[in-house]
Amino acid sequence: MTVTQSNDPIISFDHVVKSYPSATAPGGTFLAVNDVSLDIHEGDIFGIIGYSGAGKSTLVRMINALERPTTGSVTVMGTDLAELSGKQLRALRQKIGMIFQQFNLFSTKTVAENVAYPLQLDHWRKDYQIRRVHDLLEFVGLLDHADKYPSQLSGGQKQRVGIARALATNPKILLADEATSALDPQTTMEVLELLQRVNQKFGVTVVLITHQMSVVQQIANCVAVMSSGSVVETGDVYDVFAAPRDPVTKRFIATAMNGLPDEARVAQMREQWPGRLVTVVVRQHDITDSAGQTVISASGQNISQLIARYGVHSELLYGGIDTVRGIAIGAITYEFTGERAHIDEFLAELAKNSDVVDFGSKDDPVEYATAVSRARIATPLHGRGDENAPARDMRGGDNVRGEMALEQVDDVVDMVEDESTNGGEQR
Amino acid sequence: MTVTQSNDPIISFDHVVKSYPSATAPGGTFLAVNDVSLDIHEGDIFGIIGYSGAGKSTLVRMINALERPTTGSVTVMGTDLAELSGKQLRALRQKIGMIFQQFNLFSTKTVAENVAYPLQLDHWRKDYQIRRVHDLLEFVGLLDHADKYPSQLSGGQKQRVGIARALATNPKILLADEATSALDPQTTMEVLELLQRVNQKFGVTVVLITHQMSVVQQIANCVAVMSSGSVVETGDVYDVFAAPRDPVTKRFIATAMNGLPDEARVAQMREQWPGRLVTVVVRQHDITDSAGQTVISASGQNISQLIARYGVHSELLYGGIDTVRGIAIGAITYEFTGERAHIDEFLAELAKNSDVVDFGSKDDPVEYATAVSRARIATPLHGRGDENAPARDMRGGDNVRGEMALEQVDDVVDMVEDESTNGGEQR
Amino acid sequence: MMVTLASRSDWSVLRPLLFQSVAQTLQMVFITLIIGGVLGLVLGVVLYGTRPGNLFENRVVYRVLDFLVNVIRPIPFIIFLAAMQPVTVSVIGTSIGTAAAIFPMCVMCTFATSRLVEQNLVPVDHGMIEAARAMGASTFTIIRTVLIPEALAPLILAYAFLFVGVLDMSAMAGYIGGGGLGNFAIAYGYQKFDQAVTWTAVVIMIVLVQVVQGVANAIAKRLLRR
Amino acid sequence: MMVTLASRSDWSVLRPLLFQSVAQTLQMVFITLIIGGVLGLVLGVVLYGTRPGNLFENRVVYRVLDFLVNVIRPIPFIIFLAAMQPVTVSVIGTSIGTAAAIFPMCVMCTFATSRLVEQNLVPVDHGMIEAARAMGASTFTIIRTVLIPEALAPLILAYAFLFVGVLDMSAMAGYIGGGGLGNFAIAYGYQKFDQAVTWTAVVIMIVLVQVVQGVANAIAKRLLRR
Amino acid sequence: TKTDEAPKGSENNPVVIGVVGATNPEWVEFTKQAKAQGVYVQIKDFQDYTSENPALSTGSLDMNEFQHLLYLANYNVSNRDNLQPLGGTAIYPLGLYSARNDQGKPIYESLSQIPAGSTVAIPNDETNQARAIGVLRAAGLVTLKGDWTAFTIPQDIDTANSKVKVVPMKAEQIANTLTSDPTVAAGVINNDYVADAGIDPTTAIYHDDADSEESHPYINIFAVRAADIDNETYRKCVEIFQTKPVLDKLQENSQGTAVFADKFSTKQLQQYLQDIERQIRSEE
Ligand SMILES: Nc1ncnc2c1ncn2[C@@H]1O[C@H](COP(=O)(O)OP(=O)(O)OP(=O)(O)O)[C@@H](O)[C@H]1O
Ligand SMILES: Nc1ncnc2c1ncn2[C@@H]1O[C@H](COP(=O)(O)OP(=O)(O)OP(=O)(O)O)[C@@H](O)[C@H]1O
Ligand code: MET
Ligand SMILES: [Mg+2]
Ligand SMILES: [Mg+2]
Repeated sequence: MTVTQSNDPIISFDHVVKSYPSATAPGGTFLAVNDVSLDIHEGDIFGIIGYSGAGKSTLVRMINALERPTTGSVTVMGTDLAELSGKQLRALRQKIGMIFQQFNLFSTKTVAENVAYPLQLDHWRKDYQIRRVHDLLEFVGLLDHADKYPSQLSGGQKQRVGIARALATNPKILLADEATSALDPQTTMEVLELLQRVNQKFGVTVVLITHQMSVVQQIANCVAVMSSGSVVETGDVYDVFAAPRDPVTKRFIATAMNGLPDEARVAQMREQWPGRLVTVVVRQHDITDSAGQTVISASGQNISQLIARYGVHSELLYGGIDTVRGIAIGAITYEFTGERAHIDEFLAELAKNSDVVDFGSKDDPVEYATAVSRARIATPLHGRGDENAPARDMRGGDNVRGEMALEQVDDVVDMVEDESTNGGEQR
Repeated sequence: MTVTQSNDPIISFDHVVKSYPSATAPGGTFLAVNDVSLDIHEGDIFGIIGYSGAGKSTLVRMINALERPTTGSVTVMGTDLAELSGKQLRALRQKIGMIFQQFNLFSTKTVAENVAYPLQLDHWRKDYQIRRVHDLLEFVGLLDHADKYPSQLSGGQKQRVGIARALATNPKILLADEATSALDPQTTMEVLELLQRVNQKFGVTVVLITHQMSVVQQIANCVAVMSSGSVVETGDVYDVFAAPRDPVTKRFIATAMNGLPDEARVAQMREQWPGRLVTVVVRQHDITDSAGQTVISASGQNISQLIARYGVHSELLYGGIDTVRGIAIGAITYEFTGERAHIDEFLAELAKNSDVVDFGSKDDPVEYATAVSRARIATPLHGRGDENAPARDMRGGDNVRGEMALEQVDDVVDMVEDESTNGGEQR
Repeated sequence: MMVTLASRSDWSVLRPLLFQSVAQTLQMVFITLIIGGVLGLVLGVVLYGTRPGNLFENRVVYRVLDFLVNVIRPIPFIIFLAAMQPVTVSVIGTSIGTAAAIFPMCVMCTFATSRLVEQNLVPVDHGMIEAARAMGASTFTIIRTVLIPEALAPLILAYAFLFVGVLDMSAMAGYIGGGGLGNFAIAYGYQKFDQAVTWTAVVIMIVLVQVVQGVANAIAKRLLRR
Repeated sequence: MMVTLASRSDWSVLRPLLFQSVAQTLQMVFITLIIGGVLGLVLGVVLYGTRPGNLFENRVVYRVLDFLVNVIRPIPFIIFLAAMQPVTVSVIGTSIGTAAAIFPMCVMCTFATSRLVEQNLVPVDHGMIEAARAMGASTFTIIRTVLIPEALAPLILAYAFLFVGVLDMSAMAGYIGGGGLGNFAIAYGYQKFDQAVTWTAVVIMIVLVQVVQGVANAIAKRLLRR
Repeated sequence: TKTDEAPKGSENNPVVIGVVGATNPEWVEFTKQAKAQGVYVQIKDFQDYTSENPALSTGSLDMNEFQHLLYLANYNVSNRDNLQPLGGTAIYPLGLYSARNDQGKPIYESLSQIPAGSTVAIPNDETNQARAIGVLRAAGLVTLKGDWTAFTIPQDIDTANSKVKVVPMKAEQIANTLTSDPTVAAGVINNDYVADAGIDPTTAIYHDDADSEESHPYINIFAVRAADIDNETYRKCVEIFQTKPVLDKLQENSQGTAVFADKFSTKQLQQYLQDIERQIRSEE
């Protein structure tokens, strides 16, 4: 699947800022979206990822003017949203479908009525409405629930109603804010297939917020990574996944790849497999930039030949190879046993055409941070040693703090375990 | 991590049925939960997976009697819930924390007040409340948002408030209904770590509904798979993941494993790699049942030696090895090139100690369904050829229908593209 | 109180009057509820919509309407009845009789309704309104297809509440020769100390209210299935 | 209407009476709103809670209370005032005067309030109630800490609405010698055709209502920040 | 009950009198005069006629003064009560007044000018309503199906043979209606409201006679509980009311139309009351 991109972006953010009154500093402001400039082209499936609270929903809600930028401008289908009259804006909105993070179903309308609502707004003929609703509900597997009210549905069923409703009028742009978060993997897969299908068949541009890296991998062609209101990295999905530059991106991608074992895992493996632990990065192709220059070369493609050639004994322990837009990338961890010098020789040969992370053996271990820093691979989640990680400033200091706070929580737990009886007595 | 299990289950479902009036057949009933018997032991992290609408939330909501079974009984901490007085039930509920799928935050209370609420119910001393709320909010990264109202939070932030609130009073049982669905991978990871920590340190029993297989893999020790209101498979996570028996389980696990390529992927690979395509299942250990009998043996552990020994030429194309409770399982797909007879011989040897899926070569392909049916591995998502898949009955006919309906949707899309102008005219 | 049910009044005279009173009351109450109810719905929606932060936020319009409603509502109805007389004459042609009572009742009902409507729209979840906006619905469409349906159950209960209020107002119609059940109870029962007459009329009013509230409850319950 | 502001009445007699009337009205309205408001809140919560499907669902209790409220509310207040007289005497010691007016006002206010409270609790999201239940909160605690706070903004507006209703009721206190602003407007203004007197009293009532509604709006707005 | 110890009429235990229109000059004057004579009274103002008698009966009032004998008789019979008249105050004639034009001038100057088929407004309280119908009958504007009684109602009118239609309404509303409503030709206005409405009582097209035998049922009286018929303090109150300064104020307020009723003794009034009550009972 290659997407033909016209030159003019269908959605364009130009130095967009959205501020709210600060919750902590009275009179101050909090920048939910901070100076974002971004182009989304017609026919894109554009993924947006980032920490919770990074500003993804706020950004996307500006595309259909549910939220207005504090400064900067948003241009959709060639027109600056700020310049549209009420009527023009409504006409534009009818061409934009939206799946809400919180579903926002009409609680007093049945499932069928919810899905029919945008069709009514679009003045469809009644019989077409009925047929369309039927087909959409059949697709999302809710035909039997057509006459239920939202309160009678499970979480995933609600989300599917939201999906059907957003797709009902064949929008030109589809905004999907965590559209599959409440769905099981199979249903997710099928919804993603549908999105891909409408994208390919009708050229619908899809803007996709998601926390599931696999979703981006599977269907997006472009991706933007947000952190603390800013877009810290954006580009072709393959480029970004294969060679993430920003620490935030690296962290995210690490969770998706599962290729590189984390520190704890390496330590654990060393106990069980005392030989030389080596992770080999797998990249099926060279990665080229837009100018056709090779940025990062293929890796790990000749490993089995080399194993065979050198006759080293190997055990497959851990790893993952996954496809990003149809090209396999990943990493595999082996234990090699045999004569030290022979293995060194083998590894040197392997490293010529591959990225290799050498963790050493149980007797002669290489420190995790050192080993990893040598390789061009996304830093895994647990690699907190990463000095490049930006200090989380107050504004974006919004993610789980991990170990330190955890210990404190435990302390409080302990404390409270002792005290709660007292607390109970003093009622 | 090994969990010591007492003999008496802490939660026990005994032939539990929950019915609702049917939405389709007037007067009929719909079984949201259908004759479930299930034991959850103290200290378990018990994962529940299943299609959207399978009855997971309904089942879990019976543990704290938010929902009452239509028939059957639920026993928690040794007492039948049906026999508790109002006061006793309230006392029991204070020992059960719950993270709701829809968060259910108090909209007129600030973040801090939401988290403090269960502490107030538990009559904590004011200064302990403040400290506890502070630490919990620090842990979930919302200290800066303490004075905001839920409507001012992002989706993930809301979910984190729900998590903090559920953990506040150190419950003995924690019910987590898709507790990480709105969270980014890193935050998810950190929340899961916390759950694991409270489980290990304080023996908190965690019941975890999730659609993210990786969540189950990472922290659960037991898992139950629900389909159409019934529990179709349950047991130790490793057993179930390594050797799923029910077709539903197989489908789910396939999505988590990414080990076996789907039919489209195999076809695509065949184009690029004309040699012998073979998927080797990797299992680090034998799988034993509770009696210590080997149910399924290890697999794929000697592949590199064999490759070396036979000197076949191999390319690593696709695959995934992942750890389920610390033991690697997965599958890797190779292209082997060389003399046909030599490769056959090599594969025969490999198959002695490993599960092998032989897709044949481009010139002599093996049909996908045939190839897969020979191996003991979870059927991947796209393997719809699976005849064992149960006909989805009306009651559970609730999942996305896939191809057929999709085509119909497209038809409607086409139809409507033509007709919508007419529709517009006839206003 | 002790109710002496033996009536000293001549029922052969009172009976037709009672029937007439029932008819008058029904006429007054239903016409008022329909006209005042609809106008009050409109005014209430405007009050709600112009509230700061809402659909068509407009501080000036809100302030003015809010003030106006607060000017009209506290006027004791009997004084309002008198004050409206010139207007009533120019609109209805007369200031006495049932029809003349209906006009000021409608005006008062409009203002009272508007407050209740405003109040009941306030809790409607903004997410749904946002969903409709995102689909390109106009403000009017949103009001018609989302806002009002979502608040319908409490609105129905509010109208049932108003029914009693309007019935109460209609009791004052007697002041300007409008008749009605309330007047019947007061003029032929209460003022003549004839308990049987008083309570006959009151019981009919109670039955009316029970029926209306019963219907409202049933509708609200259906709507609350969500 | 043409307001002739030149008053023919003797203001030296009226002025102290006006001050007294303001005091009487404030006394009647606030005592009624406090007592009737609280009792009505309780009754309204019980009505809401016993509704089918709610917190302490009880079909029988609901039916009985619903019926009772519907029996009391339609009784024209002047008739209710008379009917309550024996009870008023046994509770208050007298059946005339301001204190005697407050008692039946409280009773009527309780019933009216209960309906408005019920109506405003109906839209509260069940999810939050469920969350509190799951945490082991007792029904009373849920009412106090979740149900009422969640409905507080519309409840405050409902009480502002009731303020006018009670003010209206207080105008009838004059029937039993209770005085008050409404009586002042009617007896010394309206019944004596003295516009200046009428509207002086009415304007004071309007100002009272503007203040109360203004405060209610401000509180509701704060609460609606959510 | 806390003031029970203090003697009736002292500052701490004033005589409580229920009236309609406490600001009327006669009540202001009466209070002043009584105080001068060492009797403390508290005037309780009521908005209409219905609560004063029950309040007197239950002891919430000591006396009331607002009603005529007919009204009291009707009350006693209806409620099996036994309130008694202590002394008379005045009799007010009931008059028929023409509608007014924009300048406030009467449109009709005489009975004959009132067009056939037009509407006449009358008070809607029972006794005044009956009395007003009596006035209209005497004026020849309506014909009754039977005899007039003190309780005749509009339904007793033979509409086919009457010159005008009647519309009963709140007594105080009638004067308003005469100036603002084009559909009303004339109205019977209780004298209490005539002066207040700025109407000259002498412009009445027709009125009944306040100085005849037939007007005895309409004697306004001070009423007390039967047990208090000999109470000295209450008698003193009546006497004070019947002095010139107070009666002058009363006459001033009625613009000379009232006929004083201070000449009737308590016994006489009680006798009249008894007669009327008997008549009412016999009618049932
Ligand atoms: N009040 C109700 N009336 C009728 N059916 C209901 C009601 N509540 C739930 N159901 C049905 O019961 C089934 C099980 O719902 P449940 O919420 O337990 O699903 P779930 O497994 O949690 O799904 P999800 O993963 O989508 O949250 C669904 O098909 C749902 O439609
Ligand atoms: N009305 C508001 N007032 C104040 N702050 C707000 C408001 N709405 C959103 N925010 C803040 O803006 C930031 C961005 O919110 P947004 O919903 O865009 O995050 P998100 O990236 O979608 O997160 P998630 O993945 O959790 O949904 C958050 O920190 C949030 O708390
Ligand atoms: N003052 C009035 C009259 O004589 C008394 C009416 S009877 C309550 O006209
Ligand atoms: Mg979001
Ligand atoms: Mg669920």
